[in-house]
Amino acid sequence: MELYARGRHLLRDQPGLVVVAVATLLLVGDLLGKLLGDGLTAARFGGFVWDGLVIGLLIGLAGIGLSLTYSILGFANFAHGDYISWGAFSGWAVAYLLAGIDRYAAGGLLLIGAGDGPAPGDVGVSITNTPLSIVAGLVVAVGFTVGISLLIDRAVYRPIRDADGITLLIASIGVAFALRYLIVFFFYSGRQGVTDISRVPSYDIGGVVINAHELTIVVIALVLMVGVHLLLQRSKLGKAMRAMADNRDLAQVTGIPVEGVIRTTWILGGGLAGAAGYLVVLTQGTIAYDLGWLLLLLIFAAVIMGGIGSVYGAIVGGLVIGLASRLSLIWLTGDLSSFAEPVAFGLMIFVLLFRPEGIFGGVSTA
Amino acid sequence: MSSDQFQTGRLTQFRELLERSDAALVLTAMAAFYLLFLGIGAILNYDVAGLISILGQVTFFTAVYALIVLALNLHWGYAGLFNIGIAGFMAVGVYTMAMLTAPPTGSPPGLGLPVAVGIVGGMLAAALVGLVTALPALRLRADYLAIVTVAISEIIRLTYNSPAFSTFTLPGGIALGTGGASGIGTVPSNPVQAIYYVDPSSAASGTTPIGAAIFGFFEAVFGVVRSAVIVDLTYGLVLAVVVFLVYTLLARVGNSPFGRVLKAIREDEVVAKSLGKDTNRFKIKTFMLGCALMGLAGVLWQGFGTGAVYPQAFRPELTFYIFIAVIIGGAGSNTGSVLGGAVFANLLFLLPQYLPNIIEQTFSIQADPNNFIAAVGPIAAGEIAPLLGYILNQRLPALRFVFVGVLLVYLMQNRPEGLLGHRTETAAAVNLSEGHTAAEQTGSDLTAPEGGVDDE
Amino acid sequence: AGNGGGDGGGRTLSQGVLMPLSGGLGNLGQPIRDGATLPFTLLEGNTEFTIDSQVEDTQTDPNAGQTAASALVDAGYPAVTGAAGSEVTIQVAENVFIPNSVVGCSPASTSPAITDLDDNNLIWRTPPTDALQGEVLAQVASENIGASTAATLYVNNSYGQLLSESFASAYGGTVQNQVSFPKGASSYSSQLSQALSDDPGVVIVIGYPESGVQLFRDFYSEYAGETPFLVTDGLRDSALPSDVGNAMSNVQGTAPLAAGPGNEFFTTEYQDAYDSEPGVFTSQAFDATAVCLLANAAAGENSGPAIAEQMQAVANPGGEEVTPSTLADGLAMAAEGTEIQYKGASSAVDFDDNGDLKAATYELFGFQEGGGVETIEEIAFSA
Amino acid sequence: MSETTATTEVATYDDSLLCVRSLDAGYGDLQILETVDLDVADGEYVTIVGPNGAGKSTTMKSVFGLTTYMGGQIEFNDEPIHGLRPEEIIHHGIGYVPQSDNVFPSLSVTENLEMGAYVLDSVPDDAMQAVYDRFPILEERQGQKAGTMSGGQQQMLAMGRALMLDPDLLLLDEPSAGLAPDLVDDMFDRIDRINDDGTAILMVEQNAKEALKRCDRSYVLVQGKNRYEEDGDALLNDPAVRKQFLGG
Amino acid sequence: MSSESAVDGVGEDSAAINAAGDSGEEPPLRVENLRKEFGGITAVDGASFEVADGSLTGLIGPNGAGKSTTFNCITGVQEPTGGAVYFNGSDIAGRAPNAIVNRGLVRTFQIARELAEMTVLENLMLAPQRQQGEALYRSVLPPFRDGVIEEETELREAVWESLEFFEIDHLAEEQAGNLSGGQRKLLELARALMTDPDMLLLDEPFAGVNPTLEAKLLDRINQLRAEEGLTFLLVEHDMDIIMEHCDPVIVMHQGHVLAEGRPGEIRNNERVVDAYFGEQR
Ligand SMILES: Nc1ncnc2c1ncn2[C@@H]1O[C@H](COP(=O)(O)OP(=O)(O)OP(=O)(O)O)[C@@H](O)[C@H]1O
Ligand SMILES: Nc1ncnc2c1ncn2[C@@H]1O[C@H](COP(=O)(O)OP(=O)(O)OP(=O)(O)O)[C@@H](O)[C@H]1O
Ligand SMILES: [Mg+2]
Ligand SMILES: [Mg+2]
Repeated sequence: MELYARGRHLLRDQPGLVVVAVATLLLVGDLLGKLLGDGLTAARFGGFVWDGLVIGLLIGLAGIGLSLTYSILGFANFAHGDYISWGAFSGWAVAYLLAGIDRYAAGGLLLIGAGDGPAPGDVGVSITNTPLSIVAGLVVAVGFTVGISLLIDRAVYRPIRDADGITLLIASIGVAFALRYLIVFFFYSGRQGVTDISRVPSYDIGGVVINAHELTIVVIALVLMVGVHLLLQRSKLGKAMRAMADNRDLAQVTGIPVEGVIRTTWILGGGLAGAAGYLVVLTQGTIAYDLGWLLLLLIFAAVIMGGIGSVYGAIVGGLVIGLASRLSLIWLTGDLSSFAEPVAFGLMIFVLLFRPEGIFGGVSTA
Repeated sequence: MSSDQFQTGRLTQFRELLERSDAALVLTAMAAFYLLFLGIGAILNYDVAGLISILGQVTFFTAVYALIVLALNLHWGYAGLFNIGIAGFMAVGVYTMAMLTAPPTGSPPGLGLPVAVGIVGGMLAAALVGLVTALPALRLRADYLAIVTVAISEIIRLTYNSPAFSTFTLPGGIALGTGGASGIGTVPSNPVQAIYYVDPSSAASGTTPIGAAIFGFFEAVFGVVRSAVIVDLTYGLVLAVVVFLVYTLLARVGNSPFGRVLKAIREDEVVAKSLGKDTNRFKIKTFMLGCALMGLAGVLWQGFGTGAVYPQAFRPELTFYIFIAVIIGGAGSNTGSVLGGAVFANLLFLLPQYLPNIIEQTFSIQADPNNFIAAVGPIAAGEIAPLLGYILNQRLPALRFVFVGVLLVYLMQNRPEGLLGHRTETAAAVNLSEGHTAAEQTGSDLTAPEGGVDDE
Repeated sequence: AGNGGGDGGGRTLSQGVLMPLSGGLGNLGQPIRDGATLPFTLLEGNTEFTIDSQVEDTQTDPNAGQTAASALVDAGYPAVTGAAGSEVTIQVAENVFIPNSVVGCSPASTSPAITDLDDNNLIWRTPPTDALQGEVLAQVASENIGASTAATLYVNNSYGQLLSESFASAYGGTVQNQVSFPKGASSYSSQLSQALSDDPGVVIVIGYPESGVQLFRDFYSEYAGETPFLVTDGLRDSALPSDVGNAMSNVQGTAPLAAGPGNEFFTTEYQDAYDSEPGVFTSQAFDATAVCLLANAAAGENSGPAIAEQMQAVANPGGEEVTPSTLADGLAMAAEGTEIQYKGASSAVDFDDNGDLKAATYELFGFQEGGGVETIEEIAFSA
Repeated sequence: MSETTATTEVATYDDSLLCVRSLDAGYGDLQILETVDLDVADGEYVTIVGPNGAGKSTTMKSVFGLTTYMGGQIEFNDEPIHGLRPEEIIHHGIGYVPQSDNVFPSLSVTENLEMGAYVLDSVPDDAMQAVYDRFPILEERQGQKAGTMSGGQQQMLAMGRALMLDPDLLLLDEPSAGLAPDLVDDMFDRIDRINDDGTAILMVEQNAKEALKRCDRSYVLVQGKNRYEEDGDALLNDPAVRKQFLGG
Repeated sequence: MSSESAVDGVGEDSAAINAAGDSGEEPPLRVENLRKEFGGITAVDGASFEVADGSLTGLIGPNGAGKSTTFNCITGVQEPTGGAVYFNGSDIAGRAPNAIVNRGLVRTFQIARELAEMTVLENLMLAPQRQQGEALYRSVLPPFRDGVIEEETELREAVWESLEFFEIDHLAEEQAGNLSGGQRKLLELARALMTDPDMLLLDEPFAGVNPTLEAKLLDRINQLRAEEGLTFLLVEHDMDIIMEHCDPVIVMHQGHVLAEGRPGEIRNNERVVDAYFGEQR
């Protein structure tokens, strides 16, 4: 009786929550049925989960930077995806150069095989084969992206620092166009293989195949996330960032060096974007000028789902988006498999309907 | 009065005219664009038919951009609804039109209904999808709404793109389809063809009496045998009329108590509510009206204008182009929207397509290195031709986008309010300063009783 | 416009080229453009005729393609080599070429939908229709590979959809799954796992190198790599194995064979001019331009309908043989009214009344260790 | 009672801490202040009163480098400070408490105070303790999010933050606005004490009666110009001033 | 002032005020056991009070007592956690703000919320209720638009009058965002009055308004009460105003009503002095 009354109450007050709960139950039930029956092998399920985790971590990593700049500078940076792409291209140009300089001309290597440059199979870049060049590439990817972030901030955003968020957002669309097609200008517009898949060892863990590059990514992503967490928790910088997100004018009046904090924000955001872009290529094995742009909407979905300004929100949002886009394939088979991405977007919209501020909205955790 | 003085006098007069009359402003701008492109045609040695064709294209693209920029201005300029799902709403409009009107025997099959039903159906469908989008819109902050709309637009595009609905059967056994990634190629032909051809779907079917007369005239006077260019130009002019009608409609919406509430919602929705306005209803109505117009723009542009519907035409980039156009013109101003559409269509969309030809016409650069290093390498040896060849022959399309991006940044830094956004256009059906004694003498004689329609 | 022809006293032959030089097919389109403009280079200084040409970029986009095509038509080009992607070709044909009576000859669009265009004989193409390739694929799958079950993985566009269908209807065995994939995605794992889920005897992959690289990378990193694969012309890219990073020994493919009498000459000239191997559809592009030029010379005027009327006459059997190496002479003969037949770089170029090739030779190819494509078998086919 | 129209009549103070001369300032192209003169001596307590829109807040902001500088000079401790950025001005020893939105709502009380000392390498413990001693309620509420505190508490927090660097001059823009009467009194008492401890005060107040009662000297600002300058009580008793600005 | 106010007959103690409800005449505003919680914070904790017809009732209390939150709950800007709000006899708790305004209950905001990028004129033109032209079709279709234009012409007159009264007519064409703090408060008040309400809730309307103008505005409020029977509920920290003009006065403390009564009683109520006035005077 008591239960019934409570249930009715819940249904009236939080219909959305009830729908979500019921839908989740149904899906989990169906999933269990599939796993116990022979609709889905544990290995395939595990594969989906692992894939979802890897892509989710990358989205989360890239999302942290977007989230930080979003809350501190007050605008949605549509060029973030193209920072990611530049991170990928700059990093891999160097990784290629180091891995192949003993055998090939520098030009073709620096352009990652553009024109008549050497093929990836010949250069042979992989974490086990050329670990040093991979690490050097990562460092360059981070450094280069930090560089362009700062340069663009100086040239584009700083002169209009006081403009409203929409003006800045539209300027960032301009930056996005310019950056993306500058990649085409210097490199190429297709998709090109980069890593040497024949030299990437993989491990079979309970039927789930995990390769060394994916492991590398997970490790690096986690290290970077923990690093950012510590940096923001332990230093007064994190507080200054939150203060600026609260009220930039007051921060200025208080004596917080506003420009300095903004610069740091770009360094963090750009660096993480560059790292994410570099690592995305490590897992995909291919590189394309629009790789960041293609990820951008998913990253936005993750950031918004997690709540703008929240570092943990971005990470959680990234994981949710990553897992949702992979696990949905359990149900979306055949021609419907093209709906994996719409499912991720749909999920974001759904979350916003019930939590308009995002999962971690209102709680700044930077 | 010396002729010099006379000239400057004329010039000031003209400038004043432009400031006062929006019609003069738009017409002058269009005249300039027509001249520019006629000049380009002349450089490229076009014959009369070619010149008519280029004028037709200028008219067509100006009109379709103006149309959709106007619709966006209603959302963004007036109500502050940050809709970046424009491409999706256009897609809904044109797809619905195509699916309603495509022949049932075609591949994919359609319903074979009359074109008029298709147009209205397309607008209604876009409005309905707008309604569904507006429901979350009511709860969300501007930038969240933006992400939701772009997500919905992507969902729409991916749905049309998906093979799942390539063809499907409705419950009643009627077959219908989106054509998946190959789209719908059997869109009904452009309605203006009915003026000229006996069977509007085929130029070979013979000309109507009007068609015969007009084609005959052009052939006799200008020696134009390509009748298609005349049909295209006609369509452009029809679209210009549509733009005028939509402009009038939106000017009235803006210059009215309705528009005033929209403006208030843009500024502070809680205040609008606390002044007794049912903001949700205003937002929904506005969103639906704007989406219907976007659907219409989709039908007129991607449907009749190009004769086929493909999902890839509705990528988010299209939305950004429209946004760029609205910014160029100045958000909030309808005249600015038309101008912004014109500037974008002509200077950023069409002109770059002709630019390579003009450059090639002037200098011929044979060098054609296929990568950047090969292009810059020779510079050390003092050779600049490879780089130029690389730029012109290999990377000009990419540089066009770089240019668009840089221009956008420049605009945001130097003229964020756009060409006409600085004009404060008071949202009221009458001139508010009038009626007050102190302000009476200023400009009251200039104001037409209809308020904004012509001087917006 | 490269005004070739030097001091020749003949009239001007105008020929446009419309190709995707940027966008999704940009990488594919650039070499095809090179093939299409090679005749201009070869003829320069060797003929009485002045040749006027112009290249336009479709950006792999139907809308931009339409504007680009209009630019060619407005500039007075009566015939155009192009376009490449089937969507763009159809769109441009219906909205620009046909209404303005301009000849379009595509060197790369293989969609069966092009056959049925209501085109006043204005639209032609030098590669065979995929209706044929579907049959070739089916034959190879059952006979050469001996598979009784198959799955298809096709790129989600007109090319992929129709070719997958035409394979499925021609195939004698069971088609277990037809899985579509989007162009340019960053992972194809899920599509692969679906296609492979019922352990098919062969997997047909219809797509372009851009997606192929990713797809085969995903395949080799996640599966043992033993299932036989069959790819189509779109994936006949000698760089594929090295881009993928695998020898791809389980993969074979079918493609229209570039086996015209003039192929050898074409290959050398192409290498000379561009310093790289001719790619897929480059020889078809050469032939498309060559036939249009010949028809133009025969027509005696830069007029679309007149050229259209001569297309079959200059290409189909009967008369003096003209090959890529004798193109200059061919133009002179055509202009004089001599009956000629063009036998090209890709094929003998014999048009039926729909503007399609009457007969085609396909090759079954495989990838070589260390890059390169080798022909395993030639399969002749006639419609 | 002296009506000052030009700089000449303004008494010059040799020991002037803040010295504003012929200041023109505004927002963008819009000029608000016209030849404003202002002096605050070391340890002095000065108020600015005037009708709404007179430019009082603008004057404060101008001293702190937050408006568009258009001419004239501002000297602090005999060094020109016009054209400097706020964080530099803070280094010179000026604290500023804006009229509204003057705390960081999502930061805790302690964090808000820490921000006040951001320009230093580390937060001086004694400074923090001094603020707590002055405003014990803040010590009680150390961990509370500033945004959830009441209006009066926020006002104290804002003042505490400005005091973290122990400035020589404190700019206060309507510190009593919106406070309950007990807090108004309390606030003025606290300001008195801050002043007694040696910090010079420049304050804008609409609660002119109270402000004039307590200050050493006052300026009346009208339409961006100095109108009167006098010690507080004198202004309070001036019938013209009463009528025009103090509501009779 | 208070001598001529409509609540003259109210008895000496607060119970008598409540009696007004018993005497058969429903007061325009009755708040019953109103509650509002934010997460852990209870901002309004069971507040109950009434506002008599035509009165200028004062609502005072320490900072954070819940006055603004009470306003927000009454006017629908926030949804109350519990309790009821009766306006002219019907329960309006939880209704949309616009619905409440339509019934004639209007409020101003403590921190003025001007529509920054609209002119002062537009701000005021927005306020009148039930404008014909707010229907889309009427604004657009020719046969109806004439009526809209006529109505706009009439509203314009009223708006200019109001501007002149509030002494901001020189700012008519100015963007509201460029006004000074005090000017914004004036605009806020003028705009609320333009809605032609039956009852107004004013949240510290005079904070930051200079005293001369303040006196004039109070005169106007009293005039509106006398001539048009408007009812006012006023939050104010300036005790001079409360004592001189308000009757009765309701004192809130920690979310509930601590006391209510005539200003004189309140002044001397020990608990109120403790909680609110402190050692002042
Ligand atoms: N950001 C701004 N942009 C443009 N004009 C402004 C801005 N801020 C204030 N003003 C204008 O400057 C003038 C002075 O404003 P200021 O805020 O200094 O007045 P104030 O004396 O503090 O008045 P109040 O007592 O009402 O706060 C006003 O006319 C106001 O409209
Ligand atoms: N949105 C909110 N979230 C959390 N707490 C809130 C919120 N709004 C108000 N409060 C809290 O509720 C309490 C009452 O606030 P309210 O604004 O109603 O006070 P008030 O009586 O109007 O005070 P003042 O005179 O300072 O304006 C305060 O403790 C305040 O911190
Ligand atoms: Mg002020
Ligand atoms: Mg309050």
